[in-house]
Amino acid sequence: MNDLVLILSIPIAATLLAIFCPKIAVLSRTVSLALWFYFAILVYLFAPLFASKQAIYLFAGLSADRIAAAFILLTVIISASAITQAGIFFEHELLSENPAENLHVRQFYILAMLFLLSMITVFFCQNLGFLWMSIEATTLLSAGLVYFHRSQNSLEATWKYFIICSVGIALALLGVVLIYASSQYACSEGTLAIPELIRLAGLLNIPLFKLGFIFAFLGFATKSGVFPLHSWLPDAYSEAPAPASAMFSGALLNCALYAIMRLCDICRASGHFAAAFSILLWAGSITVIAAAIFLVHQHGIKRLWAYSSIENAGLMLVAIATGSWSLFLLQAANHSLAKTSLFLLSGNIIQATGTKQLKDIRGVLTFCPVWGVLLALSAFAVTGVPPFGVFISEWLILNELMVMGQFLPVAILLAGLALAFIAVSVHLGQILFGVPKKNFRIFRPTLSSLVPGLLLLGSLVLGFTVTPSLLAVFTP
Amino acid sequence: MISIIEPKDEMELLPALKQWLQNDEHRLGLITSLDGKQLVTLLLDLASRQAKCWITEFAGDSYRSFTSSVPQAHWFERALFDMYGLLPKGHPRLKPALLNEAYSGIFAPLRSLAEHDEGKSYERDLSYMDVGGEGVYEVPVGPVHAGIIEPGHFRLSCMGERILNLEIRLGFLHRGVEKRLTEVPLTKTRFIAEAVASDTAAANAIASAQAIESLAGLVVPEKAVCLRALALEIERLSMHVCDLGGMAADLGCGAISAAFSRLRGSVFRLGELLSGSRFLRAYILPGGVARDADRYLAEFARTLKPLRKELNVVIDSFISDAMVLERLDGVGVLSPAFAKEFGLVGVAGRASAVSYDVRKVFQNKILPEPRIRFESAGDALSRTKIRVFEIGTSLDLIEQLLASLPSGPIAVAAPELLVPDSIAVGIVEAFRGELIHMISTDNKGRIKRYAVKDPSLNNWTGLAIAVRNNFLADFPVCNKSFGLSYSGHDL
Amino acid sequence: MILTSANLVFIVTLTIMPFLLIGVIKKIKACFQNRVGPPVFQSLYNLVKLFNKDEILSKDCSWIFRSGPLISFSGMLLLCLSVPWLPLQPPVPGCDIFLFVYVLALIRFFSIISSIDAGSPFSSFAASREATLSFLAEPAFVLALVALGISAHSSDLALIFGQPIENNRIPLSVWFFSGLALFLSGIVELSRMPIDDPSTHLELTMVHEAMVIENSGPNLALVEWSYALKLLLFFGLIAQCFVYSLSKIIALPPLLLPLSVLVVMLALGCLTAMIESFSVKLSWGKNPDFIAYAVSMSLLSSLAAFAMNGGS
Amino acid sequence: MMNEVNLLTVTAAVFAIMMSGSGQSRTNLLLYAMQTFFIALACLAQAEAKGSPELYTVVIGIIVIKVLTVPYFLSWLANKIEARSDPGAFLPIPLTMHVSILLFALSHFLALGLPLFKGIGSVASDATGAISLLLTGMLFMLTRRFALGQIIGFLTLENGIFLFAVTQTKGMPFIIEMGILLDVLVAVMIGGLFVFRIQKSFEHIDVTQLNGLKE
Repeated sequence: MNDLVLILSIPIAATLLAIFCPKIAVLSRTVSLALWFYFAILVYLFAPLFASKQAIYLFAGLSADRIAAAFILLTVIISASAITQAGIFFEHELLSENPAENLHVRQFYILAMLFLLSMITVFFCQNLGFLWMSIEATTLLSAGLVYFHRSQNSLEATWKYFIICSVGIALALLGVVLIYASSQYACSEGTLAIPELIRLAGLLNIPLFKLGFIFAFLGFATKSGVFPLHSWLPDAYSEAPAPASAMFSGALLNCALYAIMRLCDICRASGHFAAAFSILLWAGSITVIAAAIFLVHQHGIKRLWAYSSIENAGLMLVAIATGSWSLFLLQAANHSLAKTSLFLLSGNIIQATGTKQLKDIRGVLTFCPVWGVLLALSAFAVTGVPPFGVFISEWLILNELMVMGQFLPVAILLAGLALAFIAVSVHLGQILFGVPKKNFRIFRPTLSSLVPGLLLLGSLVLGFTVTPSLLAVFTP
Repeated sequence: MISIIEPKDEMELLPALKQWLQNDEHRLGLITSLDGKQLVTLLLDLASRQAKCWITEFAGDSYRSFTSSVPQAHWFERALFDMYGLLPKGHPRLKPALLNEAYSGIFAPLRSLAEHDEGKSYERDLSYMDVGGEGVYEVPVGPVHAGIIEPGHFRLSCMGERILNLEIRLGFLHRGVEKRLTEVPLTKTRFIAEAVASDTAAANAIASAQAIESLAGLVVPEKAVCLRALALEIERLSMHVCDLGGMAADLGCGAISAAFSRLRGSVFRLGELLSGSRFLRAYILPGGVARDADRYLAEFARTLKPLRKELNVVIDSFISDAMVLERLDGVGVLSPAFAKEFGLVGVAGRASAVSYDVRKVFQNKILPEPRIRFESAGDALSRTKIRVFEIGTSLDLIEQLLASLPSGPIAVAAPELLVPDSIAVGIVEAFRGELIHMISTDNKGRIKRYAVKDPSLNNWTGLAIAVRNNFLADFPVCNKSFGLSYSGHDL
Repeated sequence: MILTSANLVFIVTLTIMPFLLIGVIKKIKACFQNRVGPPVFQSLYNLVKLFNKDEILSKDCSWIFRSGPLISFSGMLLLCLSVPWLPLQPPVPGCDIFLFVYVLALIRFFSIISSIDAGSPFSSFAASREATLSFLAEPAFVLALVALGISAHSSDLALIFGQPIENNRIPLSVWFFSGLALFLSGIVELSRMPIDDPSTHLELTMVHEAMVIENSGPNLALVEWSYALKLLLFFGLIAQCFVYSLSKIIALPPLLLPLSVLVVMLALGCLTAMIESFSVKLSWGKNPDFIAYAVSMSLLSSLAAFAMNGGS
Repeated sequence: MMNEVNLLTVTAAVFAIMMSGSGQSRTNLLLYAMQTFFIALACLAQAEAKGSPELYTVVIGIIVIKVLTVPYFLSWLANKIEARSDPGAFLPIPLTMHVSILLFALSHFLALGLPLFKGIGSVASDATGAISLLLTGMLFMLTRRFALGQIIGFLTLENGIFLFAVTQTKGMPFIIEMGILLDVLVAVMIGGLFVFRIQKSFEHIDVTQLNGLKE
């Protein structure tokens, strides 16, 4: 119970602060400090987990094992980084030509904190029903974040995000219901608790369970932007303010995929992983190649990274398909760190240039070398260039697939990754070089590069330190 | 009010009129003639609250038509041709407006007898517009209709169920009212005037009284002004309720229609309490009103309260019915541009973004100001909405008037002599819109010419345009939503 | 034809019920309008009055105009005698669904051409409207009957409706949806609100009333009478559908059946009156939307018929 | 008992079909409320059959939230933004109704053909009703022009899933049923808010015209 209070404390305190504190400067500093403090608390909370204990029990149906704890820490790091950067972002936003309203910024903080809380809840859920509800809650709470700019475009993006994800999540509910129905063959009352389902996996009604899995997968895949259910994602990522995009890409994506992973847990226990394996593998591979193809023709800088996120979602699906949760975690962590850095830097650049259009952003390297270098490094990190972490995880995934003898998906993935690398490099070249427009308004170049730089450093560290033995910690 | 008289040369009349109408604060009141030898153009200046008459003398029986440049003049020119045999040269479609086939070509009611003796004849073109094309057929409706309504002939050219063109022919109720008004003694004028259109009795009587009072230099006591306004609002209320009921009947909501009919009876009761006549007849006279209603005011207020409540219930159930809304939405659209061009007035005007309301401009300053609302969709729904809104306004005004009824005499002695050689106008916002009575006196102070412009005169054209491209079966709904008068038009 | 007690009931209801139905509808509508309304059998008195009146004929019309009402009356009478609109075996046996539909079509054809023959512009465009509406509504009507036929494995109306109540094998859903479809298409066929307002006086919006605008005297009486019979026929069929679907839930004694059909017919009259008091006549362009509901109901009915047939 | 549930679910599905045949926002909402009311009745019948006291609470929740609050809120919204009748997007609206009948037939075969529920004892036609609601809801979302219509379609779809959960399982855990209800309520409120914003910002709620972000 104490743990529950600890976990709830900081986000709720920050929400209350955002409700009652009209001063944005005070608010942003306090909230970002609080989040880093929150991170420290969580590390303290989860430390015993990695040392010995099996799971942290929170409340009925809410508990965290090691992998969940790792995801929670990752989510909090990403959110803390995004919120820290948001302080600078809004400072600039409030000084710009058509400044955001004070109230809207506070609403942003309120929603972001509740959104963070709902994402953390996702990882704690040990019950499919709760899992579904918290994923739905992430949609409902984050819709307001996309609408931050109050423009027609942001409204359109919000509406698409809201309606498509709601329908997707509704399908996931159908899946949950079907799984529940299948569990009634195993025990008379039926159950939605994941550990129970794993325990009874052998007794489930398999056709029903498979159907349920497919629907749940479809629902959560919509939420994670898997091709062809991705249409909302580039719009929402592109229209949301940069810190929110970073949270979407760095944290929310993981939530939905984590839910799929949870389903696979049950699947594996039931001994029918093969079907799920091929679904995930092919969905993932096709998503990777499709996203890579979309990457070639992009006009908006944030849409570019959005499609890159879709590509990485595909990779993570493949990672789940390999059955190695630690691989999934690794890929997720690497992607989140590098992508968050990218989105935050892009936010800086968009604020400085006043445009999201790739064709209008030129010569970043000239007018702000720090941003330019970091942007280039982050982009390379995301596309999997050594020595960054993504390279290691992608390599491990491909290696695993090769071991399994899945050569065609490997070929598709390789093609997709290569194409994505080329596309991103070409776009990157155009962003970095060339003659910048006159009216750039650079804003605190060093301070605004701090968080992305640190994230990038994290990615680099992951790239150097990950060893199979370290990964083994997460293998249940 | 006495209008300013300005002579205008025939050549400069049209440009001057065009320029006058360019200002949004200016309106064309009416165009007529005194004895067939001149044109009288009555103009209203809403900003300075003045009326102005341009008198254009011309020789012979014809003048240059304005219709092509000032479309709202076309009905006046047709009426002039009917009444005086004055030929507008270059009028695009000169058809009879006030007379029908029954009148022979040599008859022009307002011409003096001497001229008729000369044997002049005025060829009237009685043909209907021929709409060509394969599959186009004509549906003649009226003048005798299946229900108990006034006579009017509608020639609908249709393509399938769509109306391509509507030609309206009126004049079946021509009674020679204007002529008669110049013949009766002054004390009897008011009875004829309020019979111009009996559903607008109070408004007509007030307009007539206003014109006569201006010519006699009478100042009406404040109490009489308020009582008149009360009568006017009661009339508006009763007719709007009646029109809504008619609309409900046309849509097929029998129950709602019956409820409106019943409530209209209660409104009549208000009229009876005020004036002694359910139809507000013989109540308003030059100099004041005929009866002091002080004794009945308590009961008046008692009747009003439940009436308002019941009206709200019935109106709500009518206007918030999704099927009613759907049925009226987009039917009979009259665009604001057309409404402005044809000088629409009243409910139909306000539904098409013409915000003109006589009460805002010309009414006595001691009266409470009405709330005015206008819509810009111009369809049957917005006309109905305006009507509903005006019911609320009328009820408010009635309450305000009752609360602040001044004391004092209700009338001053009726006039016997009028100012010679002048023109006076009475302008009233009747329930259909701007109603004008214009009286011109001769050199002995007798009424020489009494012209009435009913609001329907402006609005009939609006109906003809609004029904285009609508379903044939929607015509009654369009017609009802305009709610125009036949007898007010056929003077 | 032997005068059995069943036939006696049949004949009595045939002569009284149509006027009663019309009277009840008018009475209830009047009630909603706070009026007393005409006497219940006013339409019967009107008929007598009309038969005693002279007939006025347009000089342009031919024998077709005169014969139209006659044909529709005799056709309607024939149908009433051969279709089991009370669940009693009709005096004239062997009425097939398709015969029924064709006789109705024949009647409609003659009433349309006779109204065109009158030469009045109103009756002509009303005829065109009538043709359009029945063209749209007929599929629903036929499909609903066919669905019943499929379930009953027979196209004989006497067999469909006249089956003994205990072992009636048409399922509830088919009865119910067919009943709804028949009711909705009946509203169209009988020119009632919200398709056509029978109490309107507006020439331009009328359908049925405008079609017969030129008829007068005995000619009009025949039209009115055949309309009354048509009302009886449709309400009879619809009422049976609902009674049979009710009988699937509550066990009805077979003897009560004719009585309950009559009661349901009157209830349908009340329903019609209520619809007519409170609904709004649809815009001409919205009529297909309304008829689509009738078609949907008949589709559902035939769907149910197929599904249940496959099951049994 | 089961037979009653069957009748109720099919009635709910028929209401959904009728709903898809109307372009009137108010009629849609009324029919949605009717449809949900019948789902609540089906739920009640299940509660009696299963003797589960928790289901009774769920029934009350459905009636309060989905039969009363949500349609009332949405019709208030429709009134406020004057979104009266939807012209329909890809199919004429009457045709939508006919397509949804075909979907009803399809769901009948799906319900028969799927490897479902043989062991539990519920009737397959309950699944027909539920699947039909789901498909009709989707069709509704696809064929409506108004953002409001999309919300109504989504609600119908959700009704289908809910009905499925109630009839094809032995009752979902109580807390989850209530959580779903609450989620729906919040989703409708947020959706309504955005519809209102769309109306204010674009001066229409035609979602087929929301294509500013297409590249």
